[in-house]
Amino acid sequence: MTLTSTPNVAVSDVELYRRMLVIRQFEDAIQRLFLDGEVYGTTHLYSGQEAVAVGVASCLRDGDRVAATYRGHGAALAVGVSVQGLMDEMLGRATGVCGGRAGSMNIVDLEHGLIGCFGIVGGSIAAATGVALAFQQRREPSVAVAFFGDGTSNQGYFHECLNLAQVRRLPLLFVCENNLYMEYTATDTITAGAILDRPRAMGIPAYQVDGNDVWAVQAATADALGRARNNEGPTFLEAMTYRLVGHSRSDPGAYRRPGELDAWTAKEPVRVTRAALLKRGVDETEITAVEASVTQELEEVIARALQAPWPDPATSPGEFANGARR
Amino acid sequence: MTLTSTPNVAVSDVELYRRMLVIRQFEDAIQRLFLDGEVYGTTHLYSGQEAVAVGVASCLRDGDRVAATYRGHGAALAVGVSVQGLMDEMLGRATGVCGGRAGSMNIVDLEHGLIGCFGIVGGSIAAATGVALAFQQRREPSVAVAFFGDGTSNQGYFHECLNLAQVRRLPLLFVCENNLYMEYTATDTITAGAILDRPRAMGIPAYQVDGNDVWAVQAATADALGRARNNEGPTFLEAMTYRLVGHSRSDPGAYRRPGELDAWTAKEPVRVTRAALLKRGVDETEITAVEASVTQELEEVIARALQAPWPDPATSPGEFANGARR
Amino acid sequence: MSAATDAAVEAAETTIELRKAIGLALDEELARDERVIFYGEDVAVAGGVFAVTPGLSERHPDRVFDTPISEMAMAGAAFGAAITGLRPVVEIMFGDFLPLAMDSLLNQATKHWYISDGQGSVPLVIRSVVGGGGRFGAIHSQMPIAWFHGIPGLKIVAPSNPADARGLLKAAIRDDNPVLFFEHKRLYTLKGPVGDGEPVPLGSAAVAREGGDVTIVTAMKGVHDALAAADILAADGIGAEVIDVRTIRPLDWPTIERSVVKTNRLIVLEEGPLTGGWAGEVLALALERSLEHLDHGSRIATPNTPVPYSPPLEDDHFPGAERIAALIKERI
Amino acid sequence: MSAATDAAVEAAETTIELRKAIGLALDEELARDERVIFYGEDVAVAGGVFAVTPGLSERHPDRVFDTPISEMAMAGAAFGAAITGLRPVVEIMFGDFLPLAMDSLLNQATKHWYISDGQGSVPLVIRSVVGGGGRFGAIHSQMPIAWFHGIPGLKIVAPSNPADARGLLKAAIRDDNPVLFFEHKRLYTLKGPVGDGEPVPLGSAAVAREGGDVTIVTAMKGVHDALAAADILAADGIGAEVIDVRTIRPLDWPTIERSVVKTNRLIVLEEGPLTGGWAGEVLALALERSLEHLDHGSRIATPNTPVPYSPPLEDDHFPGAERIAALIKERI
Ligand SMILES: Cc1ncc(C[n+]2csc(CCOP(=O)(O)OP(=O)(O)O)c2C)c(N)n1
Ligand SMILES: Cc1ncc(C[n+]2csc(CCOP(=O)(O)OP(=O)(O)O)c2C)c(N)n1
Ligand SMILES: [Mg+2]
Ligand SMILES: [Mg+2]
Repeated sequence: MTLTSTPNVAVSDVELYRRMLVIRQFEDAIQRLFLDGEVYGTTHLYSGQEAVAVGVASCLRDGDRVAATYRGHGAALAVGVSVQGLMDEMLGRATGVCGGRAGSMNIVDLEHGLIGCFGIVGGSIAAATGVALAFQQRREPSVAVAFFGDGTSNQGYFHECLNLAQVRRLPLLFVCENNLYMEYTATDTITAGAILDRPRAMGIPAYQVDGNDVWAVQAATADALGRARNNEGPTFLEAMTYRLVGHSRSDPGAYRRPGELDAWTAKEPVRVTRAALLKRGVDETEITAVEASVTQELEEVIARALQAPWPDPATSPGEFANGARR
Repeated sequence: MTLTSTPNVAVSDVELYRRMLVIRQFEDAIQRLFLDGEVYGTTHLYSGQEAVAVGVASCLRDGDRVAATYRGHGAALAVGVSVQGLMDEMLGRATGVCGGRAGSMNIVDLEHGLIGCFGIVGGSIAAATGVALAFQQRREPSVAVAFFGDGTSNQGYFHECLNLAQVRRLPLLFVCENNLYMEYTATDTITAGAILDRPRAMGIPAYQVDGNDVWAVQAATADALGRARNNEGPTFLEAMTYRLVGHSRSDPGAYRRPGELDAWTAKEPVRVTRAALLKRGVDETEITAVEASVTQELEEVIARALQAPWPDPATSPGEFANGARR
Repeated sequence: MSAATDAAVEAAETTIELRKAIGLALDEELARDERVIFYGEDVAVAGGVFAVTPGLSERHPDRVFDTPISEMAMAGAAFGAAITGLRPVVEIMFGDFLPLAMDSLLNQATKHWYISDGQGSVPLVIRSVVGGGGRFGAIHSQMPIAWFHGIPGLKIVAPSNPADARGLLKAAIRDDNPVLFFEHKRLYTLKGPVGDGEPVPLGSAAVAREGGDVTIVTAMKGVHDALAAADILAADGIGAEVIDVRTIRPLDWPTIERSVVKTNRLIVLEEGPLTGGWAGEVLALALERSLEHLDHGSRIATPNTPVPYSPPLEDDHFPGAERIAALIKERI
Repeated sequence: MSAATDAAVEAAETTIELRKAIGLALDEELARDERVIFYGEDVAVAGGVFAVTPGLSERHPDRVFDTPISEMAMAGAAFGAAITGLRPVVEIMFGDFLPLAMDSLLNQATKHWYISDGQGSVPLVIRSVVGGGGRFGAIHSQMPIAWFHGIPGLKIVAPSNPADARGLLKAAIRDDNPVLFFEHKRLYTLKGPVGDGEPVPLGSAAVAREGGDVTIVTAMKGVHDALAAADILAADGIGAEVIDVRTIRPLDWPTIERSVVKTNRLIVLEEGPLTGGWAGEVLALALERSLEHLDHGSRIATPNTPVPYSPPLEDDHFPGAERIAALIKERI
């Protein structure tokens, strides 16, 4: 059983949990590997927000496409990018999903519907808007999903694309992951009014969901995708969540309000989902078996990644495309 | 009595009318001169929207600053730019307010508080935001005014600057002149929701006014300026109006809905204001005297402009500034 | 020659305005390939503010549409649409507005092919009207080439006549890479043969006039100024060879080199501020690759200031044929 | 020399990291002139994502503040503030994001002086971190000089060491024109003398090393690579003169020319894609003005592709001292 096997079909509760756990453990591994000098530059981890990507992706079908951000490992794994391919990419290896050319902030995996992890705040929104335009033009019942953060709601792309999407009734789902901060600044201190009122001012159906509740995210997403496939236009979800780790590897973390991290740790999605599974009657041995298998999978993935070959500069795709290379 | 004499003090009703008339006749003259080959390139006339600029400007004080658009003759004249200087600029003469270097779309007259007529849609908003920032930083009780059109509400600057202005409670007045069209496209066909709901989503006080009623504009402006001077932050006015002429000189005009032009012509501000003056008991002879004097002023202005010297390329201010030249 | 070929040749020689040639190329590509879409501000119902695209939205109602004033979204959406199987053509009305569309071109469209390690290409075209001489003032008269010239993965097309405009636009639309397609406002009403309608390969220069004494490399309106200057020079017995680069990037260096080897003197005529323009790139290549053949190399460009409005100022800003000829005589 | 002067000289030789030198210059200018304000994303409370500006908001609480992620508004507002009596310094975090701030720089800030016919100047500075080698991938490793190089009225500053960074930033803040101030991420922790704190005039190059056989013109991190390459060349008996241009625009051509007249061989080393970069401008000037002195002129730059992430790919992308030395030996 791999993460990639079932993103587009009905997903069991345990499988949702497993996917969240893969992301969490992946991010923990990246953090370690970064400190070991095996991952380079900078990384923006998704730890704490897993329920959003997993909940959204669990509703997607083949043909749907996702635009994620520099904080994109979660979305990538959730849509089915190979754990090995992503890990190899983080380690800069030739076997990485982008041959080592992209790195953490720029992953693309078209085969799994991931059109990009956009390093420019707002870039994911614009790109997804164009994907939705293509779907609509081709009368294809697919949906584009744009992931982005709370801080992104103050940027030009956000405004222009929401308007364009609504005017043209594009099949588009805006997923605003509100983790309260843009980097080290509390978003409410630099944002006028409530984010949700912005799509609403344009007549876009807009809902807040508990972003740590994978089923809540799933339900809201299913609804929105139905509307989109039905030519009813875009939907905006604000998923309330929290980043348990630093914004990026150099984050001082001093900005967190007292008690905030503890409060959110208590309701962090992996823990919450595990508890819910037990409450829903899932046998704890099944859960621990899944946990053990994820841990083992990650260990194997890391071991293979560390042995994977480095890319050769001579394999550059070059400046200009001439059809798709692979 | 010139237009420039009183923009910053209480303005009589007749004077308001006179200013509107100056603008209308100025624009009519530009149209003629354009056809005569004396004005070049393109022009965007303000005919039909006069009550907005005149109403707003009648409330301004020395030190306040205005950012206008490529459709800027009205705002320029309303804040007190010399009719002669503006006309000379249109004719490309050395005696123009920018020495002939700017032309219709780019007028600057700092002495009269006009920081620019911005050729880029949204540019006026950003510039005025910075002016307001400077006023606030210097604890100066002045206000910045941004003029822009309905179509501009779909652009990135609009969104980013509204947010920044509200977050920092900048002394800023947004004047959205809603003339129903962005060039040849009806704005409601490419705009999601009502424009006013956008500032409101950010908590910015936002009001619609009859943009053809100079007193309504004046009242709303006075209110907004009071708030701004009182450190209460920005206000957004949507002034409903109509452009009686083409968007620019090459406008086919085919987009107007049937009967629309007639309906708006019936309530165009010069006509409406004249009728109101009579109703308010102003003697018609006083009005006709004003009309005659404006006509004569414009004739003299044009005659002088046509005799004014051409600029000499050797007088270029050059690439780089070193302090202000004049 | 068969009657059919005759007819084709005759058809190709029908004259047409450059703006009509562009409308024609768009129409042909929209008809040929249903992946092509075209959008912009006032391009559909109104047919474009320079009347370049009238009728297209009637003939291709689902694939030609008007947008809000949202240049960031328009360019960003073109990227998303291009990687999802369409071939979008976007009009950003004036080239002066292109900075608003630049981020997604620079950071998405031209990077996707490389950073995805060749997973997908990005076939999109952005068209804009550019250039001075129209009395439009500083913010509607610029030549944006310099701002985009240093972006790997971006092709830049700059036609000088109707047939090239048609053929180059078709090639641009069929190209698998992001392409900036510039249309000079002073050339829109220029008439010339409509051409055979075949795509003109991007990266192939044309020798617009042969001559043995000096090479003038230029593009767009510069070609016409250079040809007129060449006439003047010819009267003085100086043979000027005029090369129309047609695409700025990729640049057809071999055609330039052949000429420089022959004339030993290189003038690059650029509409745009002297410093940081594409003429500098041509001189740099000449220095790097043909130093031994060079007796002279220099640029004729516009001053390092904004474009002024007033006629005498604007006319002075842009060197015309006489000034160009005089400068060349002075220098070589 | 007096004791006071001694102390000043000693103080100037205190070493400091480049990022600290920038923070120091900002602090000094904020203290010196209350018209100076400084804003950006995470620059105030957090002190900047590269820890360049810690403490500034405590020391100048009213004039240093954090903004939303609104690059268009930040740059546009800087223009409005600059013409209303302030001297804003804005941090656009990564240079890669500068296209979002470009429109107002290009169409407002750099045009106002000229189109207003000299009514008012626009004293603003935009600071950004730039450059590769940090494993940040294609969208956080670019060198934006090429995108802005062709804009009249804009100054572009590119320091290579702490003292210059401090002096140039002070000059930039005191300058009456829009200035782009670039900080190389690989130089932030470089240590060097803090300097005397005097402004370094914009447009004056520095000869970083003297030599008689070849001139290497470069900037920023390139200076360090060139100096290391010069060491290697010296071992082979080749004397390389290294010129640190310090500002790309205006460019100090006389200093370059003096060197070229001496060495007859010119190499321009640019971090940034070969095509359309500022190195081309330097070669063009050399060809136009010093052809008779030139035995060789060429560029060493980075490939025409995005910057890759993986260490072996990124290391290959940027030529180091050895490769630079080898290329120079090969070419001259
Ligand atoms: C246009 C742009 N400006 C600034 C940045 C630097 N930056 C990277 S992430 C980030 C914060 C984004 O905040 P938010 O949208 O809330 O997303 P989060 O990181 O919290 O997931 C910033 C400012 C950027 N990448 N792009
Ligand atoms: C960024 C930008 N995009 C497009 C244009 C071209 N343009 C000039 S005016 C205009 C319409 C603006 O409409 P609106 O805001 O309603 O103002 P109005 O002209 O009606 O006063 C457009 C699209 C421009 N000047 N700037
Ligand atoms: Mg956030
Ligand atoms: Mg309008």
